[in-house]
Amino acid sequence: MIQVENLHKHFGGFHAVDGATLHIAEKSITGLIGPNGAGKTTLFNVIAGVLKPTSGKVLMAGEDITGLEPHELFDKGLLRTFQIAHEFASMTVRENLMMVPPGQSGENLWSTWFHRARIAQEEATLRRKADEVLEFLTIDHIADEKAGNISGGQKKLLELGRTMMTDARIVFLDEVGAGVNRTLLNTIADAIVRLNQERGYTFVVIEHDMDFIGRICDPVICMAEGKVLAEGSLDEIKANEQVIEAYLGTGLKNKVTAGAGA
Amino acid sequence: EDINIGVILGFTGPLESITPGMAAGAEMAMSEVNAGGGILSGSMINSVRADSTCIDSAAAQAGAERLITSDNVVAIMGADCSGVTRAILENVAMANGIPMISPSATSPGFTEFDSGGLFFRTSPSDARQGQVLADILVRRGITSVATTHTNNDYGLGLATAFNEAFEAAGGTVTATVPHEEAKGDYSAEVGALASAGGEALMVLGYVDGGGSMISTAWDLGAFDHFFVGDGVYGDDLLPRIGEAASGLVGTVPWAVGAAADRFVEVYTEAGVDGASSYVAESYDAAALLMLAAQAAGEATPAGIAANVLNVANAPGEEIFAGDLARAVQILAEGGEVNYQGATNVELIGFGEASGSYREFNVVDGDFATVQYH
Amino acid sequence: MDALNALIMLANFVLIPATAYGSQLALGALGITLIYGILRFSHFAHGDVMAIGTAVVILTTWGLQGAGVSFGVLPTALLALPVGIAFTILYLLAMDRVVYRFYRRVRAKPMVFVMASLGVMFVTNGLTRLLIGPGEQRFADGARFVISARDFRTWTGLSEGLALRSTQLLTVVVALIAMGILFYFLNRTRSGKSMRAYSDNEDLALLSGINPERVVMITWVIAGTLMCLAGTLYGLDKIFRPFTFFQLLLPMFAAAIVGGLGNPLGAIVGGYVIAFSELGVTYAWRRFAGYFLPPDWMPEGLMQILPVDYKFAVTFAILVLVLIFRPTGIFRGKVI
Amino acid sequence: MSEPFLIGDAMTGGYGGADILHGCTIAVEKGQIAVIVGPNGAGKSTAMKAVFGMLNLRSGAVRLGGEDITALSPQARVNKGMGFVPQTNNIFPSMSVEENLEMGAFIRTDDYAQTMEQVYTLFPILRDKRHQAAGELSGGQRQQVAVGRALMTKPSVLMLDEPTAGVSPIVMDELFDRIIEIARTGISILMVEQNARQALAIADKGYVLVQGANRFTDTGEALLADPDVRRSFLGG
Amino acid sequence: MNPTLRAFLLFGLVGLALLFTGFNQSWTLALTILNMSLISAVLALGVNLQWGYAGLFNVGIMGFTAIGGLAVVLISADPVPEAWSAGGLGALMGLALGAATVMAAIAVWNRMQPSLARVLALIATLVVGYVITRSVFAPAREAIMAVNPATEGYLGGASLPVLLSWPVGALFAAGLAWVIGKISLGLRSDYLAIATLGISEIVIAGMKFEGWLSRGVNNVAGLPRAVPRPVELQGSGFVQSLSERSGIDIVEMASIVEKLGYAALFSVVLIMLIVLSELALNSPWGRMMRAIRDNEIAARAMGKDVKARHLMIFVLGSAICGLAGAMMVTLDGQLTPGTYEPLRFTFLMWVMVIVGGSGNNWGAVLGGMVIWFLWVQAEPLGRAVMELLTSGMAEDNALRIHLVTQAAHTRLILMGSALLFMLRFAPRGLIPEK
Ligand SMILES: Nc1ncnc2c1ncn2[C@@H]1O[C@H](COP(=O)(O)OP(=O)(O)OP(=O)(O)O)[C@@H](O)[C@H]1O
Ligand SMILES: Nc1ncnc2c1ncn2[C@@H]1O[C@H](COP(=O)(O)OP(=O)(O)OP(=O)(O)O)[C@@H](O)[C@H]1O
Ligand SMILES: CC(C)C[C@H](N)C(=O)O
Ligand SMILES: [Mg+2]
Ligand SMILES: [Mg+2]
Repeated sequence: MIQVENLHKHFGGFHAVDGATLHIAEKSITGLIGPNGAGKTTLFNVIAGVLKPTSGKVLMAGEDITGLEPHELFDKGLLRTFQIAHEFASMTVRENLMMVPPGQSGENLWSTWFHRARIAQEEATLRRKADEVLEFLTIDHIADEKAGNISGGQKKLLELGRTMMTDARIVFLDEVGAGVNRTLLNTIADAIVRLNQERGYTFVVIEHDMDFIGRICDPVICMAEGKVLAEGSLDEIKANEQVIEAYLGTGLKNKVTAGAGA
Repeated sequence: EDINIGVILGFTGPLESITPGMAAGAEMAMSEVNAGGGILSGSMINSVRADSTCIDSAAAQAGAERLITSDNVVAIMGADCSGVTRAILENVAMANGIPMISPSATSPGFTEFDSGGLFFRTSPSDARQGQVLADILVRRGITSVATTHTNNDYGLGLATAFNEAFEAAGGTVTATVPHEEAKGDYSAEVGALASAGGEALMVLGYVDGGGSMISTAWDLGAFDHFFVGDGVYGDDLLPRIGEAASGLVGTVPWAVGAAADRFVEVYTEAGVDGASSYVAESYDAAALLMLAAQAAGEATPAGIAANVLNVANAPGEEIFAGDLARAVQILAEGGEVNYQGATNVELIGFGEASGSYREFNVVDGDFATVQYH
Repeated sequence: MDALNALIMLANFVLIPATAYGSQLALGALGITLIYGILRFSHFAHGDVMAIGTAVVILTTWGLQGAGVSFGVLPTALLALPVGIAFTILYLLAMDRVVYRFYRRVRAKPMVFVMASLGVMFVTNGLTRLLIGPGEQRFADGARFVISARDFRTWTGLSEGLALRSTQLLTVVVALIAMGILFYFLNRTRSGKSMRAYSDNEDLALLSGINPERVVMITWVIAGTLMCLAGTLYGLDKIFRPFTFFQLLLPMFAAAIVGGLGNPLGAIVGGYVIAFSELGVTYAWRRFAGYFLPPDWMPEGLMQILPVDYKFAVTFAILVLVLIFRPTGIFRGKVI
Repeated sequence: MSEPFLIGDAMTGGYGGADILHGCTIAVEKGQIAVIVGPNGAGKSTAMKAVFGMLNLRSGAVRLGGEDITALSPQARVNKGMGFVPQTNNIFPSMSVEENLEMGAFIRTDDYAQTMEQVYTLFPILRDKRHQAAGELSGGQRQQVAVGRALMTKPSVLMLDEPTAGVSPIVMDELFDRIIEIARTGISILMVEQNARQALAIADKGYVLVQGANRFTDTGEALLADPDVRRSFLGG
Repeated sequence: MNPTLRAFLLFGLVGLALLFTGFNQSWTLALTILNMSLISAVLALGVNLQWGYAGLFNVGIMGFTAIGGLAVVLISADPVPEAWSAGGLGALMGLALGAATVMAAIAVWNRMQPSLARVLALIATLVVGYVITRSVFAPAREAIMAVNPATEGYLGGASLPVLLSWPVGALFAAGLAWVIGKISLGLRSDYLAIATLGISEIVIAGMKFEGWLSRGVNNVAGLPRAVPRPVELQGSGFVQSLSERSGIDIVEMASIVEKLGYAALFSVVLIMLIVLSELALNSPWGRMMRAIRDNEIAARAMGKDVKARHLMIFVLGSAICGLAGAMMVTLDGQLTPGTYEPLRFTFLMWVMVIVGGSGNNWGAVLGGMVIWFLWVQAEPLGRAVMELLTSGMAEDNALRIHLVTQAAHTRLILMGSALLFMLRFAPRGLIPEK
C-alpha cells in the first residue's frame, strides 16, 4: 500500500529521518513504535505532505506520491491525525466533523447562492453522520461546544472522529491513545479493527501503549534515530534486545511491571 | 443679523503648518470689517472653519457640505490645495451655488474650468510663475538647472510650466525629480539630481519637503545655488536650511509698493504673522467676499458671486489693507471700489488672478526683495 | 584619482546617508519589534509616541537653552533626553494602564490590540499638536559637521566632497550601543529571559512565578527609551514635525518586518536594508560612470534603474522579494 | 483528624458557563503521591487548575499546609512552593531547552546548576538538545521538558497533568521511578494520569473523578483491585 | 441581549444619528455622510471577507481601491485623440513588450533546471526586455504627456457609461489581487500585511507617476456622473414639483435628489453583496473558510486546498474593494492619486471592520457606517469640545487662543477616544461573530 524508500528528512544538520525504508501492507494495521525523537511523527509528516523530504521516495499503491500536497493526498484517501491536537478551535465539535467530507456541493460558492435546497439535504445527512461518530466516541454531549474549549483527551477523540467522517484507504494515527482514557481506548481499538475488517482501511498507528499495540497491530515496526530498527510481530519486537534497550526498558525498578497491575 | 463665511483649509495633514496663518489672515479681514461696524448696516461677519485636510477629498467635501448646509455660510474662503479645491467646487459649491475664493489653489487647470461664475482665486496661476522663474534664471545667466517638485498637481504643474519656459529660453533642464512631503529621507532624490548636475537646483514645493531637499543637497555638497517657487517661501525656511540660504533666490506672489506696505502695518498691528505663505492672499479672499456682499446689497451666495469682479477691479476707488471699513462705506453709499488689498488684486475673467511676483533673495539671513515681476 | 573621486561620491551620496538613516530606522524598528515580540501586537502608535516624546525633549532643550546651558560641541538636546525619556515611559505606562491592560485581562486577539494602538495613535497625534503645534521645530545646536563637503574638497583637492554630520555619527554610535545593551539584556539577563518566556507562553510564565505586569512594564520602559532616543536623534539630524514622525511608521515597520518581527538583530539589519535599498536602487549612476567613461561615451540619461518616483516602490519590492524567499524575515521572526 | 498538606475542598466552579466541578475534593499528604483518574472530560484538568488558582471557584476552598490560599493568584502559589505542569501548552516553544529549565527556576535565588544536572540525568535526551528550541522537539521530548521545568522549581507540592502522555515506555518507567524518589524527599505529588494502572501502582491515594465529582476514593492499591474501577476506568 | 435585537438597535442608532444630523445640521450633509457610509460599508465587507472569513491580513486595501478608481477614468472619460495620435501606439506597444518580457521570464524560469544558469538567464531576459520596452515606451509616454499638459496630457478613457466602470473596477482589482496573491499568499499575518501594504504603495506610486494613463498627480476631474448634477436637476419638473410640495428650497431639493440617487445605487450594491456573503457564510463554504482560518495545517490534512481558497477569497475581497473604489471616484467625480493614504484608506477600513465585529457581515457594515460618521462629525465636535472647555477663560487668554486655534486637532483626539471607548466596551466588535 505504502512503500517508503530510503527517506531522509534533515532539519539543518540534524537527521530526523535518516534513510528509513519500510513497507506497509494493504489492509494491515501496522504499529509504529520507537523512542521519543525517533522520527516517527516526522516520517508521518513527510508521507502526509506536510514536510518535503530531503531525499527519498514515497509510493502509494505503486504511484509516486512524494511531495504531494496534503489535500491532494487526502483526495487519494490518505488521512492522518495529529499528535498534538489540531482542532478548529472556534468551531463547534460537530462542525469540526462536518467540514471533513470532500466534494460537498456547499463548498462551491455558486451553489451556496443558487442550490440551497441541495445543500440543505446534504447537510442533514452529514449532520446525522457526525452525530453517529460523536456518539461512538462518547462525546455527543459536547457536540455544540466550541472545540477550543474541550478537554485534552476529548480533542484527541475529535482528531480520530474526523478520520471516521469519510471513506479512507489509509489512515495514519499519531498517538491517538495519549491522554485518552484506557477504557475508551479499548473501544477505539475495536473500532479500528472493525473499520479495517469491514471497510478495508489500512492503518498505521504510532503509540507508546504496548497493550494497545498488542491488541490490534500486526506487524509492528520499531524506529530509532530516524531508521527502522526492527520489524515483526509484537512478540518478536518485544524480544528484540535493541528494542528493549532503546525503547521498552525493563520495567519499573520498584518491582511493579508495566501493565501488570496489582 | 450675522453673516457666516466658511474658511476651509487643511488644518490637519501636510499643510497643517501654514494653514493657521492663512486662517488668521482671513479672519483678520473679518475682524477688521466687524470693528468698523460690519457690512449691510450692522451685520457682523462670523468665520466658520472646516478642515480640508489638503488630500482627503471625501472628508473635505463633507466639511464643505456642513459649512453650506448646516452652518449656512454664504461664501467660502478656500480651499487651499488645488485637488480638494476642485472636489469641493465641483461637488459641493456648484451644487449649492456657493461662491468660493481660494487664496492658494494655483493649479493651471482652473484657468479653463467653467465654474459658472462661482470660483475665484487671489493667487495667480502657476503657468505664469513658471515663466517668471525662467526669466529670472535666464537673466542671472544660468543655463542649466535641475528641477525638483513636490509630487502633486501644484508641484508638477509648476515644474512643467517652468521647464517649458526655461527650455524655450534656451536653458537646459538636466533632470526633473519629484519628492514626496513629510518623508524620512531625501538623499535618494538629491543623489539623482546631483548625478544629473546643473548650475543650480530649482525647488518647487512646500517648506517641508522643499526645505529638506535644500538642506540635504547643501549638506551633501550637491548644489550651491538654489531657486525656489512660492510654496517654499516661508519663515520656517531660513532657520532650517542654515548656510544654504545664502544666495537663495525665489518668487512668491506679492504686492508691489503701497499694497504691501499697508498690509505690513495691518498685520503687525493685529499681531498676525503676515509674511508667511498665502496670508495676504487669504486676507484678500475674505475681504473680497465681504465687499461683494456689500456691493450686492444682500449677503446671498448669488449676490456675492455676481459682485466679486466688480469690487476687485477698476473702476473705483483703490482700497488697500486696513481700509475695509471705508470700502464698505463707499459701497453702501453707492460708490465703486477697486480692491487692491494686500496683493494688488486684479481678477482677469472668472477665477483668474493676475498678481505680481516678488523676486527675493536672502541677504544676511533674511529675505530681501530684488524686484517685482 | 578618478576612481577615488567616484568612490568618495558613492560614499557621500549613498553609503553615509544610508547608514545614518538606517540607524534611525533601526532604533525605531527595535522598539516595534520588542513590543511585537513581547506584548504580541503591532504598535501603530509608535511614530506618534516618538513625536510626543521628542516634543518634550524639544521643550526642555529650549528651556535649557533659555537658561544658557549648553553641551559644547554636542547638541543640548542630549542633556534634555532624560526628561523626554522619563516622560515617554510614563506616557506609555499610562496608556498601558488605561488601554492595553484591559485587553490583556480579557485575552483579546492581537488584532484588537492593534486597533487599540490605532486609537492611541490618534489621541497621541492630537496631543502632540496641542503641545507643540503641527509645525516644524528645530532644536539642534552644537557642531553640525564632523566633515563638511566643501571643507573636504578644499583639504583633499578632490573634485567630490564628503559630508559627515555630527548627528549622523551620533545616531550610528547610539544605535550600536542601544542594540548591544538590548541584545545582552534579552539573552543574558534573567529579566530579559523572563520577558521572552512571557511572550512565548503567558500562562506558563505565570506558573513559573514570572510577574506578567512586571514584564509588561519593563517592555514599555525599554520601548519608551528607544522611542525617545530614536525620535530625538532623527529630529536632531533632520527635522522634527509631528506629521513626518507619523509617516516614519511605515519604513520603521518595514524594517522590523523584513528583519524578522520580534528579533532585535533583525530590526537593526532591516533598518539598513530599507535605507540602503531606498538610496541604492534608484541611484543615478551617470556621474559615477562619468569618471570612467570617455566623454563622448557618456550616455544621455541618468543611468538609473528606475526613476526616483519609484523609490518606495523599489523598497517595497525588495521587501516582498526578501519575504518570498524568507517568509518570516531575514532572521526568522515570530508569527502571531 | 489532621488536615492533608494540600487540599482542594468541595470545589465547585467552571469556566464561566455551566459548572464543571461539583463539590470535588482532592488532597495529598506530605511526601505522598495522589493520582487522579477518570474518563475524558471528567474535569480532572479543571480540578488541577482550580487547585492552582487558575479558575474562579464558586464555592469550596483550597488550603496548603493549613493556610487558606483560595484567594491567592497562581503566581503567589508558585511562591508558596507549588509547581504545576499543565496538560497542554506546557513549554516555552521558542526558547531553548536549557532556557525552559532556567525559567522553571525563575523564583529560585540559590544556585540551580545541580538541579539542572539532575534533570539532564533523568532525561538524557534533553542534554543533547539543550540548545534547541523546545518547539522543535518531538511530542515526547516536549513532555520531558515540561516535567523538567517543573522539577527545577524545587517545589513542596508538584502537580502534574498527564506527565507521561506520549513518552516512551522506558522514559515513563524512569519518570515514575523518579516521582517516587521525589516523594520520598518529602515533596507531595498530585498527578492526573491516563496510564492509570502504572500510576495507581505507585500512588498512596487515588481519586476517580466522573463528571466533576468524586466517584471513588481509596488507596491506589485498593482502586486497582476494584473490578468495577478497572473495567470502567482503567481499561480492564 | 439577543444579538439580533442588539444589531437592530445599533443600526437604529446609526439611523438616528443621521436623522439627528439631518434635523440639526442639514439633510444634504446627512445624505453626504450616508453615501460615504454606504461605500465604506462595501469596503468593510470586502475587508471582512478576507480577514473575518479567512484570516488574511490585507493592508493593501488602498491599492485596490485606487485601481478600482482608475477604472472610472479609463471607462468613462473622453478619449484624447491628439494624445492617441501622439503616442498611443507606442504606449500600447510598450505595454505589450512589457508583458512579453514577463512572459518570457516566466518561461525561462519554468523551462530551465534550477541552477545558476537559470538565474542568470532570468536576469538577462529581464534586463534585455526592460531596455527594449523602455526604449519604445519612454518616448511615447513623453509625447502623450506633452499634449496640452495643463488639462490633458493623457490618453483619456473610452467614453462609456460610468456605471460600467464599477464591475470593471472590481475586475481590475481582482486581476491585481490575483497577481499579488500568487506572489505573497504564502506569507503569514504581519508579513503578508507588509507585503500587501508595499504592493499598494507601488500601485499608488505607479498611478502618480504614469501620467499618460490617468494624468498622474495632475488628477482627472470632471468625470461623468452616474446621477444628473444638481444644477441639471434644478431644471427638472419633477424636482421642481417636489420642492414646491415639500417647501424645501429648489437648490437644496436638487442636491437631496441627487444624493438620494447615489444612495439608492450604493444601497443596491451593498444589499446584493450582503445577501451573497451571508448566503456563503452560512453554508458549508463558510464553515470551510472558518476551518481554514482556525487551523490551516489541519484544514489541509482534511483535504481542503488552502492555497486555492485563500487566493479566491483574496481576489473576491479585493474585487469588492475595487468596486468600492470605483463607486467612490464616481461619487467624487474625480481621481486624485494623492488622496490615497494608508491612514485613510487602509487603517480606517480596518478600524471599521474590527470595531464593527470581524467575521460578521452586519458588524462590518455597521462599523463602516459608525466610523465614517465619527470621522466626519469628530471635526465640528472637536471644535465644540474645545469651545466648551475654554468657555470659562477670558477672551484673550493665551491658553484659550492656543487651544481654539489648534481645535482641529481635537478631532483626532476625539476620534481616537471614540475608537478606544468602543473597543473597550465591545472588544469583539459591536456585533461580534456568532
Ligand atoms: N522543526 C524541527 N527542527 C529541528 N528539529 C526537529 C524539528 N522537528 C523535529 N525535530 C527533531 O526530529 C526528531 C524527530 O522528531 P519526531 O517528532 O519525528 O519524533 P517522534 O518519533 O514522533 O517522537 P515522539 O514519540 O516523542 O513523538 C526529534 O529529535 C526532534 O527534536
Ligand atoms: N477553557 C474551557 N472553557 C470551557 N469549557 C472547558 C474548558 N476547558 C475544558 N472545558 C470543559 O470542561 C470539561 C472538563 O474538562 P477537563 O479538561 O477538566 O477534563 P479532563 O478530565 O482533564 O479530561 P481529559 O482526560 O480529556 O484531559 C470538559 O467537558 C470540557 O468541555
Ligand atoms: C498652499 C499652497 C502651497 C497650495 C498649492 N499652491 C496648490 O495649489 O496645491
Ligand atoms: Mg511524535
Ligand atoms: Mg485533562
